[in-house]
Amino acid sequence: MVPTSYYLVLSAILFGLGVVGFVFKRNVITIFMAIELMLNAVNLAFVAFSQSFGKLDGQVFVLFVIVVAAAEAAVGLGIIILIARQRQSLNVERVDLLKL
Amino acid sequence: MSPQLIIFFLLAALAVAGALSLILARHPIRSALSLIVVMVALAGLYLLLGAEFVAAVQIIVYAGAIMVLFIFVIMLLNAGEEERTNLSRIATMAGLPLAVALGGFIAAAIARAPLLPPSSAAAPFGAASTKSLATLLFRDFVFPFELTSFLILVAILGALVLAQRES
Amino acid sequence: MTLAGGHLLTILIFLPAMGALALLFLRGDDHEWIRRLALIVSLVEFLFSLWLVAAVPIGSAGYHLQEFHPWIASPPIHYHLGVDGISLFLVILTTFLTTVSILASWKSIHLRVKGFFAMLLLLETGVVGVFLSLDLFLFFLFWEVMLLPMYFLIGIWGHERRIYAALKFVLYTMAGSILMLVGIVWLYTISGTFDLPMLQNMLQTGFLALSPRAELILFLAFFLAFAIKVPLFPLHTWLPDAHVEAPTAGSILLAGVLLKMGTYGMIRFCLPLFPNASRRAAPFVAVLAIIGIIYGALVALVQPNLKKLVAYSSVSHLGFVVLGIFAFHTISMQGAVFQMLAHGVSTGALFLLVGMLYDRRHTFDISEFGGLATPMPRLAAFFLFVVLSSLGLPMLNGFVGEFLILLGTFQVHANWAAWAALGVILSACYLLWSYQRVFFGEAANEKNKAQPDLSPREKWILVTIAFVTLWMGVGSADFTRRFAASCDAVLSQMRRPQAYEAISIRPVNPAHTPESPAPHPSAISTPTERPAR
Amino acid sequence: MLILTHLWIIPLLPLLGAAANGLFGARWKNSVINSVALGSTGLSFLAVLELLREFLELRPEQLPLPAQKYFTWITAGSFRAGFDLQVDQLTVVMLLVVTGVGFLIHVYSTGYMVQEGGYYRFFSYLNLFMFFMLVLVLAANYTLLFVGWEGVGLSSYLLIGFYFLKRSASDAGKKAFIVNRIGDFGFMLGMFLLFRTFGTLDFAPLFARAAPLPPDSFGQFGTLTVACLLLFMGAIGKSAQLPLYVWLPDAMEGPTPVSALIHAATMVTAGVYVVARSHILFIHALTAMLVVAVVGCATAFYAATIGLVQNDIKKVLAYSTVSQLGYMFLACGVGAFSAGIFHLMTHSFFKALLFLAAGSVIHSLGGEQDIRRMGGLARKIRWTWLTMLAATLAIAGAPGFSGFFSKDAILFAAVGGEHAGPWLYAFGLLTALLTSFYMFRVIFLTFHGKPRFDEKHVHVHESPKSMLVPLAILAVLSLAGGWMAAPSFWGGSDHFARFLEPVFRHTGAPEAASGAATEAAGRTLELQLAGVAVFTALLGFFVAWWFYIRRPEKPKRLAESLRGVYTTLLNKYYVDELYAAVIVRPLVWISTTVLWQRVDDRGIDGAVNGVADGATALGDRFRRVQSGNTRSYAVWVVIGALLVLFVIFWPLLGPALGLVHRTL
Amino acid sequence: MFPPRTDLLRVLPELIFCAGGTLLMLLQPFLRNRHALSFLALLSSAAATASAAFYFSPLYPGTAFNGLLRADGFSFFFHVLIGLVVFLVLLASASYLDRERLAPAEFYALILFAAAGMGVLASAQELLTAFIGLELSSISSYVLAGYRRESPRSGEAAMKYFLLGSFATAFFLYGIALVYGATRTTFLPQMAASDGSSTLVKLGLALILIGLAFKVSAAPFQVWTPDVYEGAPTPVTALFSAGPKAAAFALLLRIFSTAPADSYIWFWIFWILAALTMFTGNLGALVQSSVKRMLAYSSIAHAGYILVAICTFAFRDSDELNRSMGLAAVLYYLVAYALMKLGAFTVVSHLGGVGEKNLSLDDYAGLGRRQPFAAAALSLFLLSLLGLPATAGFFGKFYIFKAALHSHLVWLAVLMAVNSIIGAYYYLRLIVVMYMREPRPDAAPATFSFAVSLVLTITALGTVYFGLFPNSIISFASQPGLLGR
Repeated sequence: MVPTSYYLVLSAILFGLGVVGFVFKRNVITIFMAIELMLNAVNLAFVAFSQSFGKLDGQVFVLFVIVVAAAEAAVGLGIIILIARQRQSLNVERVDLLKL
Repeated sequence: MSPQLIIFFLLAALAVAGALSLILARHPIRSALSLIVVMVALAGLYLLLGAEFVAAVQIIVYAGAIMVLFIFVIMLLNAGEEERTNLSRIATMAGLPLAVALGGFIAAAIARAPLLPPSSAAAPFGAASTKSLATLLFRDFVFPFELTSFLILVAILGALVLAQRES
Repeated sequence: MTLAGGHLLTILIFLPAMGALALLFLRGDDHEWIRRLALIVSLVEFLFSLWLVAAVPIGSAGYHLQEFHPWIASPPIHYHLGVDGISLFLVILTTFLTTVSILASWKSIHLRVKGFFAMLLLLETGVVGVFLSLDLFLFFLFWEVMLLPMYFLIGIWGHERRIYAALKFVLYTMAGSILMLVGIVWLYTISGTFDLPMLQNMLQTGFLALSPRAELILFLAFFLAFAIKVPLFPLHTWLPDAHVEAPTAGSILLAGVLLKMGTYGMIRFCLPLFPNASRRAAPFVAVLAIIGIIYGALVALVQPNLKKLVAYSSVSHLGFVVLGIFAFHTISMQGAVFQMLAHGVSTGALFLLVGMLYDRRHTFDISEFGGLATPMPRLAAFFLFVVLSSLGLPMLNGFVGEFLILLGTFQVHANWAAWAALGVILSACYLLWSYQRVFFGEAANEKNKAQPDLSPREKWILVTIAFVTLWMGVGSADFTRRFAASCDAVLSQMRRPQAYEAISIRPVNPAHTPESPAPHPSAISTPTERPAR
Repeated sequence: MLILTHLWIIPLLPLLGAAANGLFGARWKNSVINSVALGSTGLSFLAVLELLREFLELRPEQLPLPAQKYFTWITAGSFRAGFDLQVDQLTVVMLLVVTGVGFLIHVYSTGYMVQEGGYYRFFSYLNLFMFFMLVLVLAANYTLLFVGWEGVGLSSYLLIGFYFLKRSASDAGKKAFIVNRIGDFGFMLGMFLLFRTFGTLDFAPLFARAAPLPPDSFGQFGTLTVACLLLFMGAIGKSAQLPLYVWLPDAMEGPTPVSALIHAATMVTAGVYVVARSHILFIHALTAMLVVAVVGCATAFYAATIGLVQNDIKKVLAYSTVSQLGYMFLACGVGAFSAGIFHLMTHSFFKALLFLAAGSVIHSLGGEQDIRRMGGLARKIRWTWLTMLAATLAIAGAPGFSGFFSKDAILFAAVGGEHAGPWLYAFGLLTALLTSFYMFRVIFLTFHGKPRFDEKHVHVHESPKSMLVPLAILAVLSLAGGWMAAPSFWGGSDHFARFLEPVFRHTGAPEAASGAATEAAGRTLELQLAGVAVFTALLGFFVAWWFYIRRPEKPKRLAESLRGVYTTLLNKYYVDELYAAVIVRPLVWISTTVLWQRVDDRGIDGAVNGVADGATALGDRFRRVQSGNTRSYAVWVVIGALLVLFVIFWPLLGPALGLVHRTL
Repeated sequence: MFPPRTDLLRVLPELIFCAGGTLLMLLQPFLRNRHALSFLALLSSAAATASAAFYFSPLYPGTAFNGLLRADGFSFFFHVLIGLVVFLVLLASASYLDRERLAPAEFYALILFAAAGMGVLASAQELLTAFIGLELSSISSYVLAGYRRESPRSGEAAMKYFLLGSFATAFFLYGIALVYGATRTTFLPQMAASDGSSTLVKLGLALILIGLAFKVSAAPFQVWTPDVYEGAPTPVTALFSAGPKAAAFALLLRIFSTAPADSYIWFWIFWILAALTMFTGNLGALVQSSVKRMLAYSSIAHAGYILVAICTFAFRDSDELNRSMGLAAVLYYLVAYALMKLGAFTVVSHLGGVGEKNLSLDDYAGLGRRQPFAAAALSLFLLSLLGLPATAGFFGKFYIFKAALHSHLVWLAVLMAVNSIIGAYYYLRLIVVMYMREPRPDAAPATFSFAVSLVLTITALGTVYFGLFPNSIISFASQPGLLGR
């Protein structure tokens, strides 16, 4: 048996890498991917807990999260397309009309 | 070391490597592919945890549908290599250490946290689990489930509104 | 409670607001009727306020004509009004000066006339409300609401740097008052009520006792707001700017009434509610007041701008009032109240006259004037009259207040009075010097030679003011009699059962020389020779 | 008992006159103004005469009369100031002087001022002055006395600045008021202290409570000493003593009748009156008495030295007034209050006369005031010359003239009085010498010798009757006025001292308290002293005669040989300059540069605006966070997350914050 | 398995919102008449608001859907508030959409869906359900922010909102996961019994807090707010400032009133967040030259004030009275704040002109004379935001002061007072510009449609009414057990 805490630490590491990715990446799409990575990390935690407790609700949550991620992806990519059309660039640092 | 543990470590390593690759890759396509690797690794872990249904959904919906959407958009926009600008002073100077610190903090806290004892009923879920999953989803959580339908409606609507060409 | 169906105070507060509302229905370019309506409203208001005199019997310290209606359930806030000897005359002063300032603006306001008079009337509502509220919350409400019309009066109808001055005025005042709000709410959380009489009662009976620290902080929260309003040195710098930039009517009301709200607040709230803290703070407050007296006078002395000069003189004069209050002596307290009224009339009149000069010459610069006594002897005469009342000539109103303040203060703190009395010398210096520069000598500037003397309207305003000035100076007892009991009540509320014994307090009883040690006790050596009171 | 029971009539009449002339005079003819002004003062004078008659008829047990309380003017707590009038012997004397001399000067003014603009204004002010002066002497408490005290100051201000187009006149008026205010500062504090000590400011109870107290011994600064010194500070201001005398010479900017009435005969003596009125307090304060005497004596001498070299006829008289007031204080200081008051009265006669005569001279020369441009006027304006000579003799102390008796009494008191001292006498005597000299200098330069004015252009003419009649009356008073007080050994009846005795009986003044044995010795001494005084006066006369008639070139040479002394005296010891340099200018400089510009503008306002600017600058920094770059924002979110986690998980933080909370 | 009637009744507002949105989508191709669409949207929002009245029927209060939701006074309050906000926003946006030539149907539908999400947030008793509600409102918001597609600013706002919002959502979600792991449940009532000092609970709640702090724009999570508020179409900004924020606060209150939180520490977090937020918002607003952006900063500041009240919730000595006072203060403030912010943004949106060009302070010069009613209304809202007595904003501050001082949070109250002064400066500056400066010669008057005037009238009257008679709200908000555990 793999201890639950292993899964949790892995999930934390993935979550942290997502944060790092968000901060580090410049391309809007990859930044969004970093968010997806974070959501995946959460899913892992849910499933791990679910298994540990012997309750299925954790898995239900994962399904919800995946749906939400899908919805976010649709809207997010729509926004990215909009941005790309307006700026001809996907670099998030170049999108800074609104500031100060 | 039990085989499960070995598989766990392999998959974990794969997932972390995928995540690192996602971060380090310059081309978005590579990042996307790396993310798919992560997802697949996670699907493997789900199997290891006995959550077959989730693992399947992970592969089909996540890796299959969502990531395809990503790649589609990358292609559509013809996104090239990432431009590593450093226009944000604070992100350049402190971004990485702080993000690492945050992740490390969370990981360390979790690693040191005493966990609740595993439930005595913590039997592997088995095949019956998908059915009970359905019961849970359509009875106990029917409200959020229905709500997600509107969420998807909104997503469609949003994508439509945002991405449609100027009339 | 038969006066005006028992709602006289409500009428007094809201009549001007109704007037302002009625003004909105007049055509904007019908200046004549706008002025007339405003004047009529203010006159009616003035007459109503005179009615109050009948309601406050001589020698009675309590609140009269009280109106008490629940307003807000949680926290319990009441629409609680009442008038006593102290607020009585302040209300009358307000209504009087509002009428005066409406008349003063008769010809000098051409832009947005309707708004101007509406603002004046709204201001009156706010100020009268402040003086008549017996609920801390209600008081605060009027206190803040009053800011707005003044803000607009300065900001829209003021002179060149009006925006700066208006903002400064409001921000300064708000800085203090928001802390007062914190204080009020805190006091509520301790006591469970906003009702002033109830609070006084609770403190008197010892039902409510504040810890020394809490009392001091609360005192400071209230005091700061009032001190800014007064203004007490070193919080005064908004005043010169506000005065210089305000239109004449604004200056009259600002100096005449608004500043009094600060000192009124000290008497009404700081002393009765926080007596021990007041005593602890008194030496510091007195020092600031004395600095203000001397400092204000010295700075006034060298002002090249006539209006600024009068503004600084207000700093000096109000320093007397604060000193009188914080001497905790019945004579000085009554003197302080009287000085509030006297200063209101005389400084209001000074600003009125300065405004008249401005109407003619469009400047406040003293060096631009000179020799004006020749073309306008009447104005010069009235100006001199007002100057004399302001510098405290006996038989005019300014003297009585200053004299009583100093006399009372001397009974308990001879050195305070001695320092403060320097202000009496200095006020003569700056007033006479400026008067000389404005009115005496040959008219060197061509523009000064052919200025018209007083118009009948101006003359009658001034005659009225002169009459009041003289009356207050000669018949001051008519006034002090009516608020003496209230002043004593304030002081007696300070002598309640001690919550703590940290500070020993000198008895504030006058004339009992043995208790209040004279600086040279050798003069009276044997107890048998103590003079009777 | 018409007037005795209705004292208010006396001051009210002039007040009505002032009000009528002030409000409506602008539209009236001069004759109407005259009748109002003269009528009111004249009636007032008549009322005083009636008062005198009624007063003398009183039986001794009816005295002292209680104060008449008309209405309460100020009341607060235990303090009450009423409009209370009282009359006693001292008041009667003062009333007579004020209304009598005042009336005469009113009469004189109708002639003197006839050419001037603002005629109505002048008389209005003059009547106003009468009102306040009468209030001052009739007042039954210090507060009301202070009303008169300040009121006469106001009238003085208005009248000095009567020619307000002239800068110097308005300056002088302002100066007079302000310097007086400095004195009033002390006076007010004195009142406060008295109230604190005795619980009242009404004369009768206050003095009754003070009388039985043991006096402060010498050098002891008890309450009474301090109170007396403070009151005396007021007297110094009002009566132009060192160091506050500076306003009086400048006050000569006013019309000459004003100088005569206010700045010679009446107002300036108010200080003496107050000291005399408060004598019960003063005799309880030996130190204060000494101060009074020394200040009086020093002023007398000091002002006389300046008077020696002044060239403006009115200035000479002004310094002479200062000097003579010093005499009066000297008298009071040595305990001879009645002598002081006596001198006050005689001085008011002859000094008013001197001023009026000088006014007549000026009038006749068309406004010339410099005695260097006069001379030889004796023939041309004979009446003026005669009357002025009479006054000069009086002030110089020629035997038989009024000044002789009063000055003699003072000098005698300075030697033999209770608090006497040889130095006081010596300087008093020296002053008498100087007085005699400078007064005759004026007489000689003005009326004798060759005319030094341009006779072609200046048409010298005698003044009209309205001016000469008052001169004549005053001359008679200067001549005869002294006899009513002449001590018995001069053949007089000593009426004056006897009359005042009830007032001053506490003082133990030599006139009243000398026993039979000492009386004989006192007479011898007094005779000797009188001899010395007459000799001094003669000496002064001869020196003046020598300098200005016999050897007119001498003074110039003397001035050259003693240039330093001369210029110092001519420039009045540079006191005005000193005050300007030490007080006025530093004050203005400090107010402008330090207080206004530094403290107010830069300090306080700078701090206020600095806080506002600081907030704006801080806001500007805060908005930098909002760089527009999403990555930065992400970092901020991370920072926030770390902050939250840090607060929660740092084990020491919780207790530490708890500690902070407790201490706050 | 059809849910029982009571369950449906208890989510009736959400159902109506969603139905309205769906209907709009369906009818959109067939209805050419914009007015009809507007009417439909308004009708559904009004009906949803009205349906909240069912909370007073005898069937209530109670839980629905197996305890996922809870219909009680608290959720009633928020449903009415959100319903009104949405109604007013819809009312005000019709003419805006006309002017900017934007498609109305999708806009309305998105707003209605967002409203449904907010409604769920207000009554959720289970974290996952809350999460879905949050996402429903957030995703709609992302789209709405970018609704002016041709404007780069709008797109940028959408992008920033989306990226950062999702980022924060991830934290929120991770927090849920950890709490679930620590307590074996995501149901708030069941969670309460758990050990609050366990690391996982603390960590999970901290992450949840981070997510919600982002939504209520508490500093330092406020970074997105100015940009998004400025870039979004102004009616949407109005919605953002009033709706989702209120809903997020509702959730925050739900969670932290029931969660097994060691309040001693949470108190300090809220303390720090409140102080930081107030200062950031006010100091930032101080230096703005765009009115819209200034108002954005000012909403940050106001979130700070609300956080002050929330502090009393977590105060270590908190008793029932403290909590109920704090809760009442928060609720009242949200109403007042919604009224004045809606009003202010509505004025701004209609003075902006085509393409929202006229947003700078200079464009407001002399407004008092050009458009006296708009200026008067805006002044009223500004004064209310400033906290002048006799306006709703004043009582808002007053109740917060009261709650704070009752919990002895003297220094926080003083900080809030200081902030009020800073705030006064920039609000007054705008008034100065409107009344005391000369108008620009080329300034064109904006016309206000009937609907917009109605919105302004309602908000203005509400601001004054609740400024004089706060009783109704306060007595409702301070009833005991409003937010039952």
